[in-house]
Amino acid sequence: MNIAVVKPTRRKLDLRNGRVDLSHGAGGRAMGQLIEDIFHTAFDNDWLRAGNDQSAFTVPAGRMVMTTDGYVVSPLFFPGGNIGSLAVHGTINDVAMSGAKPLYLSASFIIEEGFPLADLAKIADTMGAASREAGVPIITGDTKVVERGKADGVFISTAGVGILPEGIDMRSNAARSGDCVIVSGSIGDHGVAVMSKRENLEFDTDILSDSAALHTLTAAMVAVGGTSIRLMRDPTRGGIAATLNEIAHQSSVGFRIDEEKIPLKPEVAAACEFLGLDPLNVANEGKLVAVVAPEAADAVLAAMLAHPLGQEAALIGHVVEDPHCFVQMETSFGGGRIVDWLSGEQLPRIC
Amino acid sequence: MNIAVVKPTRRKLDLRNGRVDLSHGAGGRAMGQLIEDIFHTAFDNDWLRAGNDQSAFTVPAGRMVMTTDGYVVSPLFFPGGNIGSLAVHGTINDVAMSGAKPLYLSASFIIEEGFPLADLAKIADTMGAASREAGVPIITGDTKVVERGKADGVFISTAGVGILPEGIDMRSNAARSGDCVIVSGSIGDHGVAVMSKRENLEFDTDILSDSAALHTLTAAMVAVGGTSIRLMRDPTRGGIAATLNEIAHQSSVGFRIDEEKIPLKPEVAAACEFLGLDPLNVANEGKLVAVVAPEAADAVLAAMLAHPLGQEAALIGHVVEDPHCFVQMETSFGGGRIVDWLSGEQLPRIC
Amino acid sequence: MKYIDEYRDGRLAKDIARQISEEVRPDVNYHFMEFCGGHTHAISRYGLEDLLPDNVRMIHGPGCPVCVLPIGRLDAAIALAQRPEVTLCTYGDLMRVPGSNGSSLLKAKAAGADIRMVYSTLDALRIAEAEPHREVVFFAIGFETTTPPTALALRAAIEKGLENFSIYCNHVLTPAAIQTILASPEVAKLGTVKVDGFIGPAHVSTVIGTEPYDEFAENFRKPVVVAGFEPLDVIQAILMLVRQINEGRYVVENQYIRAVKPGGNRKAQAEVAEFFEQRESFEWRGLGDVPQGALRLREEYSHYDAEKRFGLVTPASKDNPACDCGAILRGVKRPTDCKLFGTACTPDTPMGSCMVSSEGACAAHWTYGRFREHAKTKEIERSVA
Amino acid sequence: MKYIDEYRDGRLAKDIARQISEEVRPDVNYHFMEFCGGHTHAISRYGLEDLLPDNVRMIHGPGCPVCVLPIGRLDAAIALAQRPEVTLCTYGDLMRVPGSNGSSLLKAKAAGADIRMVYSTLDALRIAEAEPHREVVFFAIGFETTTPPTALALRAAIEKGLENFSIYCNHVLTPAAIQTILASPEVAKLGTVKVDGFIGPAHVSTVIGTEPYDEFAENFRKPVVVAGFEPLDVIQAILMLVRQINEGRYVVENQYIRAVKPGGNRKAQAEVAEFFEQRESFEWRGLGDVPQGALRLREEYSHYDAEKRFGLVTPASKDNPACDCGAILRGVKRPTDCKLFGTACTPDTPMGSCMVSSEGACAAHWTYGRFREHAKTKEIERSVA
Amino acid sequence: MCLAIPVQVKEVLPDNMAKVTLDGVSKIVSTALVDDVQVGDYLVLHVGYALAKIDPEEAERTLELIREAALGEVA
Amino acid sequence: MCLAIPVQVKEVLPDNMAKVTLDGVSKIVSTALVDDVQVGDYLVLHVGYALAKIDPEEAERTLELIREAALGEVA
Ligand code: SF4
Ligand code: SF4
Ligand SMILES: [Mg+2]
Ligand SMILES: [Mg+2]
Ligand SMILES: [Mg+2]
Ligand SMILES: [Mg+2]
Ligand SMILES: [Mg+2]
Ligand SMILES: [Mg+2]
Ligand SMILES: [Mg+2]
Ligand SMILES: [Mg+2]
Ligand SMILES: [Mg+2]
Ligand SMILES: [Mg+2]
Repeated sequence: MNIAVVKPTRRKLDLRNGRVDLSHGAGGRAMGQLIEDIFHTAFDNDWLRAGNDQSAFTVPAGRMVMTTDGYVVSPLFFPGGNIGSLAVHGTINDVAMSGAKPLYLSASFIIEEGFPLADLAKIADTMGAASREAGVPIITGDTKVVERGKADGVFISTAGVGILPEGIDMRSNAARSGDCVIVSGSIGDHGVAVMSKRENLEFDTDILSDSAALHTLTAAMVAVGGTSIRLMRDPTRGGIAATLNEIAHQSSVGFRIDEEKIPLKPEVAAACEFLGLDPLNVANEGKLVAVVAPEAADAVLAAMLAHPLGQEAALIGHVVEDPHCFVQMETSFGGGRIVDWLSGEQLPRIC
Repeated sequence: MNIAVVKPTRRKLDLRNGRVDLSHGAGGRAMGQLIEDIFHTAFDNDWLRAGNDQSAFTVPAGRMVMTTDGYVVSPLFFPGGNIGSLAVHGTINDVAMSGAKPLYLSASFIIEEGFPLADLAKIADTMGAASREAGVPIITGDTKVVERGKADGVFISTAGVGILPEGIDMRSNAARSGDCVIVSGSIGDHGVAVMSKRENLEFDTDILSDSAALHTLTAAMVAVGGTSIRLMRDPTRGGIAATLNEIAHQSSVGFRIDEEKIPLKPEVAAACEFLGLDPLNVANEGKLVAVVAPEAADAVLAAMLAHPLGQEAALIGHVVEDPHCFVQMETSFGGGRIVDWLSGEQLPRIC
Repeated sequence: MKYIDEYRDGRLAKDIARQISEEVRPDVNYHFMEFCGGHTHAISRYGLEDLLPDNVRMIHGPGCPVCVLPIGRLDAAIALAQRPEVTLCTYGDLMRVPGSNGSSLLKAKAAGADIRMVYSTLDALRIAEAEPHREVVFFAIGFETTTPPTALALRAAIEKGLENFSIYCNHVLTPAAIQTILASPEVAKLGTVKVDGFIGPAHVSTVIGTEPYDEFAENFRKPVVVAGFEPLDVIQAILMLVRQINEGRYVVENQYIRAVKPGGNRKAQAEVAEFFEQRESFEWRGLGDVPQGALRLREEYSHYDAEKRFGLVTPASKDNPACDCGAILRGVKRPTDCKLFGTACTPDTPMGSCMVSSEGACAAHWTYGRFREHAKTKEIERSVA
Repeated sequence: MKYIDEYRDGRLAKDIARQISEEVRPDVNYHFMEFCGGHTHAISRYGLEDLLPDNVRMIHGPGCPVCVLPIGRLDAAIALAQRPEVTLCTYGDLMRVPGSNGSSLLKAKAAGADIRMVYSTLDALRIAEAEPHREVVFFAIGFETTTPPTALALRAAIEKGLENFSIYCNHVLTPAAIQTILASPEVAKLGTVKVDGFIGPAHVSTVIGTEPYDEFAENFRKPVVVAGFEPLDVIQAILMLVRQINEGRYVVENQYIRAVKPGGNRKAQAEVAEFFEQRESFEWRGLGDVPQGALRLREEYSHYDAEKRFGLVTPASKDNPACDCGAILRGVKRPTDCKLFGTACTPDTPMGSCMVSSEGACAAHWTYGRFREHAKTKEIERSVA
Repeated sequence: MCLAIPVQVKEVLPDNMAKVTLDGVSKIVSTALVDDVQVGDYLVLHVGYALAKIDPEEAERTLELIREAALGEVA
Repeated sequence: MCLAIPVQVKEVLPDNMAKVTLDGVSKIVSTALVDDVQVGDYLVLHVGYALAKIDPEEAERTLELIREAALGEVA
């Protein structure tokens, strides 16, 4: 028996000039092709190719963590990365900040009608590369298309799961008076890199986003610091000012930090002067803040300095008792000041 | 020592007339308050209240599944539910379709500036109720706010994880000639309920969305069917037409189904006549399609009929050998026809 | 569903089919053209051809307004929508129709043109009222059924003083097209297309009535049966045509008498006459220029005529040379005769308009009927093996 | 950063502070008003008050354009932005300023008003060019520094023929305000506010020069030192003021000589004079009506004047009665004197404009300095215990 | 293009509008093209407008004819 | 409102614009309010416009005065 199976010719997506249209989100063949040609190609793993609505994996008994973040960065492409690298790194980092080893990611795309297929492919390729480099595959995903004017290019929500080493149980309320505060490198690079390309703000600088997956750094830290690491946090939105204030309130402590010890690139400082911003409020995507028991601080810092992503790590201050939960900073000028959450959105100041 | 701690008065969110503004997404105190007053209140669990960037849980050794979906339904509120119930049910269902027991959810919100706080609270409350009813807590989340005109009210991406019973390993390519096709209840209810409230289409009907978490139904099915259940799928976007075509292509088989056996509410049929749609293409959110080995079909169907969410379950057809992977249907008129994917978006036809 | 379900009874259909088989003369081939896409859709959707004896053949006519729209006019609509000040309102059916060079309204929308899908002319009016700064153009296409709603929208726009509303009129006229088909060389002289009788339009006839068909029946000596769009309506109409042929009659009969009156809907006719007049000639895809084949806005309503308001020029239609739509619309070819059918051309990647509209012959066959070839192939293979 | 870092050397600051401590007369209290919010910000940001001897007290002046904008004019701007045809362009600083009844531009934007934050008047122009169907209004506020950029934008709009661009002018004049303060009963007669000298504006002075201050120094016998906004600039200016007092001098000195010329920037002054003229009187929040306290567009440019173009009426300002901004802006009270400070009123939930702008006295103290009270409380508690 | 369905009038509304229904689904449509619309009437509905009334007697007669044809009776 | 920073001119552009820089960060700004702008000049930049030139000698002299003051010398 030799039945001629005539199958529709699979026309290739026009990755040069094509655009996402509503049919790409409608659950039909056009959507299947978009997912296959762009996402499966970029993420390249058997979980996705199996085409199930969920993916399975094996875990040992123990404690796991789960996290999610939505990515809505504008512009989508910026020096040092794009929304895709953020969506991978950011969620890996949120897993890693617990001390866990990130295992798998999911990715949900919400795409605006008209979005260039070339840009979508570029973003997906970046995600694939970031996920492979980190060894954390994207095993399940979803694609929605909304009408023009109902989104902003593309939004990505990733979720991540990881497994915790035995005994590790970091909590945001674990900081205690006397603990050391360590930052893993220079602050504000990401926010400045993004703002440099924002419409109406455009300025030129060589600063790149610091977007990076920090799980190998945290693994190295946990290896030497173990339970002496009280907690770790990646200072993203709101910068280290927001992170320290959050920890202060969650742990009911205060901080004393030293401006001079905080790693800061001159170009970032200069860009902040241009924009009237405080680098402490500016977002990072490849940095972490760790609160470490004093006896382990040197070892943890040494482990960080020995890691490529912690070469500029620095001990920037200490946890203090403070019923007001103030984050106080000794300025390089010599005076004291409070470091507060930013109020409202981070906007260039005129005043 | 008695230091007077003057703390800022916490002004309550104006849940009656307030709106989300850009400061609610900026990582400062306003965001913290939004998250606390709306999401923590609605989802009500200690994981969220701990305020970490990720949440931890304990699992036994074994196989797990992970899934994600983005929810962009319009309108956000519709008869029988809202985007929040969908975001909980839909992701629980994608976990459950593997035969797994859903454990935890994450939720990522992308909110348009100006969205009424009252609506956000209503959506969050619905999610909280749906998650509690299902016994699947939302343990971690994220909130982003984008400028007016850059989203459509609110988008929600949820991810879910679950554990697989030992030995269960359903795959989309597992359907074999001779298998039975079972649908868990009447089709098209969700899509019709949503379209009935869509601008320019408005029509009146008592049809409610079927939005429901199906994991107790799938558990009952797996309990009697075990590995005889080849695969399960929830026929959401594209309806059962899309689901059957996907399975046919993934398993390289064909289907023969019988139109008369497919449960369909008269109002749904009527609404489809109004709109020029085929109910087979219309979305469901609380139904499943199962492909079951013939020897177990009766037992599985009986288990479904005994479950509140499967009372109208029906065996609607069989898997057949077919190199063309056609889904063929015997119509109630008596003739044969193909059931195809819908091309383009599901729009009311004039022709 | 009253007036629907009773006309979808498969057993009755089989009985009538048996009756047809009994009544047809074995030595005669019966060729009937269903003019309307609505009938084409019903025939494919319910597999009516399977029920008919081999010597009764249905020929799909050009009765799908989406299919007969010349590419040049679609291109003009796309260009119009691309103007920054214009909001183009269109029925959803047109969104995916391929224009020149792979364009379509769907792609133009994705690329930024303000194109809104509407369900009714009322929606287009509502948009024009709500957005007074936009130039809202209604992309009016359709037969005599959709023209009265366009006329009413225009009346309402004038009454409301909506200066930002206009109409890109592509309304076409059924009788003119039937006339052209019957007078065409293929039918009249060459005999390459044999048409022994017509199934006349269902809903078009609710508006124009049955009288306009009398002339053709008389002049061309062809029976016409106006029929509803449900499968029993169609099969009964076929029986009625067979009987006329057998009896040597050629009159207009009305199977759809529950909704169609001989004179049609006078009120709707008056609305149309108020605002529209016949064009001397209009291109129908497949049929070429059809004398009196379409309507345009009357001179006094030029202000609302998008063609005049925006100085639209209709580019010459560059049909895709590999697409056989034209021949299919004339009944000269069947979908499966097209080399692209089912390979390069599917509803997901349509190369021609007949593959877009569910009333198009290619789409109807693909969507509902394509398993038949394969079934036949199988039988052939089997008989060969 | 050249011209920045060298003026932020904390050791030098301490040395100068020591010098101030040595030079002040123990029996004299020195009260200096820094007019400018830029100085207020520097004093709080760098904790300069900690360095000064107890008998040198800084009084925060009204030099923050956001803080002195009357609520009525903000309300008018919000109402303007709510018009469907209007796009209001504003510097980001104004977004969170509370208007009447809990309103703000941020909330109006969230509720649908088309409000765009701009970094420069050039951005507002660009919007007007790109969106010719919108009425683009630039919400112009600021002192003599921001006025020339507004003038240039207006010149460009006229040259480009941008008919859809206009300006809601709230530009105010520094010398008039200093005059009003010095002549106020609190300073001049009642003595409830003691002002022994002024730190004069940095960047305002780059435009207007130092000459306008000569009159005050002379008439009111108060020394004025124009100073840069870096901390060393400020502390040196304080030393210069102490020395003038000690020496019984009252002249205008220029600490910021690297950027400020006696005559200022003539070109900028000419641009302003071309398009703007003095208002007879203008309400400054806290100071009340200030004669010649602000600018408006000249008659011949009324077309570009949003107040005229949209017939704006400025509602009477309903200041929040619990908010002490007014008194603080006059130097009569300090932020911590306000009952709402740090409880109901914080930068997240500002009750008054002084809590919004980082140059506002309340915001500067909250953001940088509020640990000091608590530190003092602690010391008191300790000494009591 | 000529998709149209039979609906029943439930309520006659001002401005030549009517609420019509099909099996529990109702919608407001224009009846401006049809004269003398009464509650209970069946209409042919197309793109939001009623194009014609359905004559119940003729509908019954058509069904009769169909049944007769099925039985092999010639009308 | 009067936030302004010292920037150096890197390139003079047409239409009274210039590319200015501060420690590796550069931006295009208007110099329409300042006469005779040259590459190498330092400007006070405010809301996208240069308001004044910075006089390097005066800047140096100010620093001298500050240093003297710190040493307790009266100018
Ligand atoms: S199959 Fe496609 S290309 Fe061929 S005639 Fe039909 S529409 Fe045209
Ligand atoms: S603390 Fe707030 S309410 Fe009190 S004066 Fe300052 S701004 Fe006004
Ligand atoms: Mg997270
Ligand atoms: Mg994060
Ligand atoms: Mg999905
Ligand atoms: Mg984090
Ligand atoms: Mg999923
Ligand atoms: Mg799903
Ligand atoms: Mg987050
Ligand atoms: Mg699913
Ligand atoms: Mg347009
Ligand atoms: Mg507005």
